[in-house]
Amino acid sequence: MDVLLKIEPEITIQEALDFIHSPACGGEVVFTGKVRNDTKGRAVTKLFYESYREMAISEMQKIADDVAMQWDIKKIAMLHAIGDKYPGDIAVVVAVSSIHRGIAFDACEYAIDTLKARVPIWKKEFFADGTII
Amino acid sequence: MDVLLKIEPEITIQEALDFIHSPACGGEVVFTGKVRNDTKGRAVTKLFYESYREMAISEMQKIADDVAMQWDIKKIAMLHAIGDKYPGDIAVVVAVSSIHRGIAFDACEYAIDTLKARVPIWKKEFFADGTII
Amino acid sequence: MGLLLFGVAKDIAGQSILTLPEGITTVGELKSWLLATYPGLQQLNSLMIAVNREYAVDNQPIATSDEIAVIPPVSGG
Amino acid sequence: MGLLLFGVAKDIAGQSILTLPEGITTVGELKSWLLATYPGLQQLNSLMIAVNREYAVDNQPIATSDEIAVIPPVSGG
Repeated sequence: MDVLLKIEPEITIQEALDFIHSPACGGEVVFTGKVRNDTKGRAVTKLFYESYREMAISEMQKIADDVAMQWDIKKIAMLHAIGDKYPGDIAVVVAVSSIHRGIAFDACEYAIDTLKARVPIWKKEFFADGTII
Repeated sequence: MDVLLKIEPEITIQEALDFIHSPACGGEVVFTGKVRNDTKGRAVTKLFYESYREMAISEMQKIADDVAMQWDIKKIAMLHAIGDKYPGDIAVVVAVSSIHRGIAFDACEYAIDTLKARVPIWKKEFFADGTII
Repeated sequence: MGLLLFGVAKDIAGQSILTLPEGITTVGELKSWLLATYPGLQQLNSLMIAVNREYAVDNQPIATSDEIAVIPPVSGG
Repeated sequence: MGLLLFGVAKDIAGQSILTLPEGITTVGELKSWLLATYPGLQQLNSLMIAVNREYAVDNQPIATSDEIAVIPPVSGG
């Protein structure tokens, strides 16, 4: 399985799509997490993401290893943005390709769920009313 | 829910991404089905897709209606290519966006599974050994 | 409106449009006539009929004013 | 190597790096010391410690030569 991991100020869906493309693979599933303009009814002006970079990459690699062990996935890309991000901006992209589609959904959902639970990345939310969480 | 349905010779992932984008939506799931260079061990040179266009669009609309009834999905795009398609080319794109991610996976997988089961589109497979199925 | 054929059903019949034969008044009768007239259709895993762009059950009435289509197993995606 | 702090743990402590206090030899002891020294950390839903970039259990030994990090609840994605 080929793996692309990235934690950078700018990430794009296209680079994930380019990486997972393969004429041997019929199914591609891509999850994109974007900054919402609203959290529980409160207007959001921006998010700030920081990471413990070396450990975050290492945890992302473990997720990729778990995926490779559980499913016949050919390629996976996991990208996370850091720094200031505004509503509509991309925060995270997880993309997988496989020969058949069912496992591509399972693997992609597992990867984003596990990323959100374990990978040391933190966000601070800035609300329109001036509060910060 | 906003709906984009399309059956055309050329479709792109980007037009689906552009359609489902919304600053209110945190989760986007995109499935792309591509032409594989191999079917059960036999080399594929191309596929030819044809559709019963009016009914196919009507069936795709029903899938969108089912999705809207089952989940809080904000936007859905379903695109299918027709005509000659070669290994690596895009055959189908299903993209959904929602406020939260779990239902986006469920809705996207439901839509592509149902599309493959019900929508009147047919492919002919051309193999390197000259056979056509 | 005629009888539209698609995919492998079109290949087996050798044409993409047929005239609805006289005396056929239901989807079930049409299926029987198709399978008898084009025995190659018996090899298919399924043969559906759509009436006015909706999948139809066997007892559904049909008339020459309907848009009727022969739907072999679909294989999109 | 010091004690790295991230996210809200960094905000509560008011600094991004601390020196591992003398006499602390396990992850559990470190957690107790952190919660006593920075009571604000008690408000968090979880407080994990990573040793050399791996999540660590309470009885894991630590030394000043380790890269130790204080991991408040993660919130990526």
